[in-house]
Amino acid sequence: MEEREKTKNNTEMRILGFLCNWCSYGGADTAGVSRLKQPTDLRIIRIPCTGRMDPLFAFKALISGADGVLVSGCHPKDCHYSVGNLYARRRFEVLKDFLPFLGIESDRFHYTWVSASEGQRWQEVVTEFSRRIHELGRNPGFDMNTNLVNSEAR
Amino acid sequence: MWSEITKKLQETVQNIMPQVEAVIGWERGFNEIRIKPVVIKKEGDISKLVWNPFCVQNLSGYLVKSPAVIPREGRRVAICVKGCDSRSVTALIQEGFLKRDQIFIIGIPCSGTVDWRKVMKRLERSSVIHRAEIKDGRLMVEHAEGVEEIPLREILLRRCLRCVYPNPTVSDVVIGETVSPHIEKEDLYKDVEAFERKSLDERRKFWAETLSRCIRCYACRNACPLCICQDWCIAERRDPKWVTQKPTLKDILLFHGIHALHLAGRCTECGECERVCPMEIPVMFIKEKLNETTLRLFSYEAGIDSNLVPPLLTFNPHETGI
Amino acid sequence: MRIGVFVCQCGTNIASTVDTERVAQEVKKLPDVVYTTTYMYTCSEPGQQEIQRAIEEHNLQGVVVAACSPRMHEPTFRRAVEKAGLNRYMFEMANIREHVSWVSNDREANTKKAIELVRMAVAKLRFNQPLFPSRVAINKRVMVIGGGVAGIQAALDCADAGLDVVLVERRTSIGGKMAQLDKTFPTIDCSSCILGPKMVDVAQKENITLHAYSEIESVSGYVGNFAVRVRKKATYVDWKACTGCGVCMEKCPSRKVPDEFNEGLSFTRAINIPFPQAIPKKATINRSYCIYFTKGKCGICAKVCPAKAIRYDMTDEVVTEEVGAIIVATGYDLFDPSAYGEYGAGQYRDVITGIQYERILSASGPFGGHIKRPSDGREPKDVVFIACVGSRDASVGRPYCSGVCCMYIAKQAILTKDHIPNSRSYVFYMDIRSPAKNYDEFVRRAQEEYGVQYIRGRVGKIYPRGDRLVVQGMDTLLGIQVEVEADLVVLATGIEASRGARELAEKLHISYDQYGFFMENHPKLRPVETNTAGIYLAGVCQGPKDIPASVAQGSAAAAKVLALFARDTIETSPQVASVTERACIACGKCIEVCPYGAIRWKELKGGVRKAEVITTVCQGCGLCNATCPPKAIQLQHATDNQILAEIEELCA
Amino acid sequence: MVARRKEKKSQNRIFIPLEGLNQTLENLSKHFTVWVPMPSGENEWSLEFKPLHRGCKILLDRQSTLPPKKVILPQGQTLIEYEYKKSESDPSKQDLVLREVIDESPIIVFGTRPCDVRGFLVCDKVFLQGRYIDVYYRARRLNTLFATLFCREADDACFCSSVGSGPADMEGSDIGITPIDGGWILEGLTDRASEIFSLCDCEAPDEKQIEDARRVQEEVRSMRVGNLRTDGVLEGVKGQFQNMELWRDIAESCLSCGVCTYVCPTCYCFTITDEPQGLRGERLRSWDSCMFYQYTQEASGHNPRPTKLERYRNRLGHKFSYFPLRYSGMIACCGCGRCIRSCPVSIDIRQGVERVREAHHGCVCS
Repeated sequence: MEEREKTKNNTEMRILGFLCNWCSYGGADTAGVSRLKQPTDLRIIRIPCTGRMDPLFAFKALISGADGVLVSGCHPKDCHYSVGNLYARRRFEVLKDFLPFLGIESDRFHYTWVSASEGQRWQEVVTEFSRRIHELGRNPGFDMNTNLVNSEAR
Repeated sequence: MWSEITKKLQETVQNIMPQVEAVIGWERGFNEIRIKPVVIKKEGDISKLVWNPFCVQNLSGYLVKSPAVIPREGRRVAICVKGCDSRSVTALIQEGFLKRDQIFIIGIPCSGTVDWRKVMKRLERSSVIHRAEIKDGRLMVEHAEGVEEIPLREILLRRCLRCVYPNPTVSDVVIGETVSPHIEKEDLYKDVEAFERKSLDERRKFWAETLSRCIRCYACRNACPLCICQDWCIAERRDPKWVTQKPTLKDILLFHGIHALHLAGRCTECGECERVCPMEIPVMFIKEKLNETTLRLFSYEAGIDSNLVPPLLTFNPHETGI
Repeated sequence: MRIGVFVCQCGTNIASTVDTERVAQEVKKLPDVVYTTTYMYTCSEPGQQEIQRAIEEHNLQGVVVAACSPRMHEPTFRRAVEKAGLNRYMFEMANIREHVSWVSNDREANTKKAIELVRMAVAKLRFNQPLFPSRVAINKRVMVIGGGVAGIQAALDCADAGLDVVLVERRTSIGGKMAQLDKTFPTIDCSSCILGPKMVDVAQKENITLHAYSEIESVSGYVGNFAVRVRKKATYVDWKACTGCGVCMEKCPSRKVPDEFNEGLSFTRAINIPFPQAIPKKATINRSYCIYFTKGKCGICAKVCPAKAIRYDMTDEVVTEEVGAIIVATGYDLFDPSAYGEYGAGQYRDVITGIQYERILSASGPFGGHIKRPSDGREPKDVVFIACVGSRDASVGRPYCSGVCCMYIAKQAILTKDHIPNSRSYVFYMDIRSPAKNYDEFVRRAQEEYGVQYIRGRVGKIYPRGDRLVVQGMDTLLGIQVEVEADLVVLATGIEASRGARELAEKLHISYDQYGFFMENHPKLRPVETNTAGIYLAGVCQGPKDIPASVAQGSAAAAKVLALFARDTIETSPQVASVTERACIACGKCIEVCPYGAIRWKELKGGVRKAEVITTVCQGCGLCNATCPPKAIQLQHATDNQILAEIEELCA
Repeated sequence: MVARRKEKKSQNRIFIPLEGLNQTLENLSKHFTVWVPMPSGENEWSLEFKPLHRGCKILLDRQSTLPPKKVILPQGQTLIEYEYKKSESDPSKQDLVLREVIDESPIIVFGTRPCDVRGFLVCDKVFLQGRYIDVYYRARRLNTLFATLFCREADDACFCSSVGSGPADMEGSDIGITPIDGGWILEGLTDRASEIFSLCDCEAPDEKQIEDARRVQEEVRSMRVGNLRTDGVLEGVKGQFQNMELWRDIAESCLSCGVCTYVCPTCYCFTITDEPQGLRGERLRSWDSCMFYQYTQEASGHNPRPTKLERYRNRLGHKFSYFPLRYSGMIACCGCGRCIRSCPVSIDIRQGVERVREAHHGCVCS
């Protein structure tokens, strides 16, 4: 947390991207190769498949101070592992529906499908998601690191 | 009324005893309003069995959690279930933890079980309870400081007040009359809906305050018949290290998130998690939300049809809007 | 762990928008990092040597390279660290080029982002474990899907090298689009004359099993060991008995069957052999036109067949072929020009497509090689060719160039002049694309020797005038409206992905682009490999190309298969799931979700069951890991601890 | 609240009127952290000790669900904070900087019951006696004062009188609280009390109030809470150690949760973990429970207490046999009954003890 330095304009958001190795990571590469300019807030974690993506990764990130979590994989029916993303989308949808119940904006979690050839689409996804997160502002989260038991100030 | 059912229950067990390894039921605990689970293995113990609205525990976990009673070849284990408990049994069958032909299900329609804390709250001062009796929908408690009469509805557990499956959904024998649910099915998630009408800030504040009481005793987890990780829950382990030991809200919330998301599409709303919480945290409410979600998205209710696969353990390529 | 971090400048690719020096200085402060440096081109030979030197000098146990995408150079650097004695999985990459320097010019933000990406890589690396591959035997049979020229070439090359080849063709004969062509550019040699011998070769090779009139049902397995279920569609003729004599076809009373091979310009019979050079040369009944099937009585073919080969009760048959590699060469289809209403395709009979014109030109075509108008059989005098019909036009969803139309228009214009010396040809074009050997010369010949008139501009409208057609367009060079009266208009319809390509890709677990062309692993360096090991591409299924390029790819794909099969076993990636047995609660959820059936029960003493991964079958998707509630099953190299470390580095 | 100021003089008794409780404790909270029993949540039955805040609801009418254990043994306690300092010139060299976290701030726990304080007397044996003194525990323990109620609120689960204590047991307490009509009499039991009283700004009780208090105390002293017999258990546990049938009978319905241990005033088991974050980190001591499988999981993979039966045996055995055998007969149970009351499946440790006794005496006879 202490190293969460901000850029000059103080506006960088903490956005995590979980991208499947086969499609979306390649799509992000394609966007790079094509020099398609994107906001700089996103940090990408490479996973083999969206099927690998336990919703708890996103959940943990969001309660640990991430302002947004973006998951992207192969288009449905085009999964490198054939069905990983079909399982994943159900789990993601449940998480998305669940977050607001705890008081976390649903939009802070977004999942989508971008193929390795869709550099431009990746640019659009990143731009739009970053814009939305900037609009939502910092994730107020919970007073996460409050030491509850030692707390004498309650 | 309860003594009649108890009597019938004992008779039934008497009859099936030769074919079963054991009978999992309830017996009187340290006072009249505290009942505890019992495993009957010999005929002489059958008289311990009771049934009344204090039989709060869902016993189905004992069928699968170690050291569980495993029937020998060709025999079965008998278990007493309320409506809600029967769904847990079905869910366990669904997920392959149980074989239907290895268990004998004694179903008991249930019109609600009592929250002992609500009873204690009605007493002037905590004191020794001499006698408790339920008659005409009212509980009469005779205790050291006097007598208290309370309408039953006022002391039922929250889970019971929103129960829509009061009658066992699966059973080999049913004891007692069919009862009608407290609420209509369409009202099942009205608490969830009401809560969701609050602002995000209010919701966040509610959970921050409520969950900050959690002492991480894991009773909610261990009482859940479908929390099958038992001793290997990732909330307790260091490898992989999901949760730290730090006494922070983040770690508490993460534990409850793990608990809830692992039960998404599997929870049968027996409410044990909430009932057993020593800190009175409405743990089930989190799962109610997830059940509302899975019902809406996948038209799925856990523990109803033993042939279905829980929605998050399968997929549908033709699903749209997801 | 002692970690070294190498920050690549990639010339100026990274260094121009990322302060690599600062990245190296900052990450030096991280736990376990004992050495950091920057380098101009880390992937270069001296760059790799620098890593190896540092590993030795600083006794490094793990290496992070912050450079380009791991999809680019991860294998390079893994080899490099391995040479210096490290396990290749004690290496991580931070992608600070494609994901950082190339997508933003904000040097400050980029530098910060690069630092954080390296921090995440270091955090992950601290949980890395040395991993070791296992080996699995290769089934040295290869399947080629698609019997066009690319597939034929691939099949023959593999067969020549001694491999068993299974060739699967959707139609009743191999040959593909090339078999329908009259001549080929730029040499004007006869298409079937050069393809025919190759087709015959296929039929004669004993080590080629041909499944014609067959489609892929499903594919399972993995590189070295695929099992492909092939649906052999019912032909209602026992091909083992059929001699291809053609008597049935002659006697068949159902004579109004549009001839698919002739692109609908003529009729064939309900039982037919598609063209004289067909391989296999066997008859097939077209059920929807057969009187026996439609009306319930006829049976003439059965009566006349000397070989008694007719089987009305035949049903589809599914056979399973086990192969070690698959070459996909499923070709293409042509754009449907009715999307351009103004051209009147389908409305005016004398507006035809390029491939129809090929059939008209062909001696085996509907008019015996005489150029006639489909409408009245009259020989045309003025022929207009329109280029880019369904190519380079985003408005019809085809922004790409089909690559061959400019050339085949030139060829067809030349042939027209050869057939009808007093004819005049006009070509409406946008640009002329003729970039291969002898191609531009060929187009010039059409213009200069054959007097084909090239008009640069789009056609706006075609409408009839008498029995002729008026082509109205713009000559953009002269800036004037032009109008050409034509007897015949040929639309150079573009190439599009083969119908069913997407479905096939899904069965094969390979990717396709937005137009349905299959994705190669790398557009330049791995043009015939897919992202799925053991599956290769050849020909137009990967993207528009001409015959020489398709043939070259056929051979290239064959070479890849031969390289794969040169060993008896292949290394399987150790990035597979692994079970911590004591934490396994035997819930079986991993077994239930595994797409590959790679997890099974293992019985321990006392009837205790645990999940067990069949490492050679596991493909490393990690679905089991995400599903396992106690996380007893962990995907190696993408374990919970590794991913959590990355998350925490950023969020804690 | 209290209108007239009294001249400062050493008092040994003060009277706090019903409506003056919050104010009095707020006065104290200027000098001490004052922990009081209050409801867990708005509408909850459960009470827990929390630091006093303005206007909080102090409830002395029933036992708290959680004992005040956490005042001295927090559920998670940072023992050491550490940081690695990397050398600027050679990043492979680093120094370790440690900071011990010892909390010596003064605390008053108001409204404890004899069983609550008894819990600390048990823990003291572990943390303050013998060769190793726990400095973290000691720092808090020595700086904490207890104001304890003469307890009249026993219920079915209580059995303090059976384990060497009782509802009027003031051992370990600094102040005795006697509830009387209209308020409470506070009585100094140690010399630290008068200092507290001087800060309270309260009046001394009148004669009638003193008499009332005397009567209440007498009544409480005469109460015997619980009738558990513990004779023979000391040896019985050892004798029945291998009798798994017995332990199955006792603990078959146990859920292996940690409620009993976490609500127990005498359960002091903890685990120590390092929680690193980059180059910094903390060494944390947190509650652990012998009812958890992971508690005895050994690195080798072996677990000496693989099922809930062995674990329950340990809990009962530790409290009624191993501990008293080690610490001159002191039973490591204060009889507060919390484990019984809060147990999700109503397991009654008294019944367990009874069964062990029966089995033991049965053994001896046969």
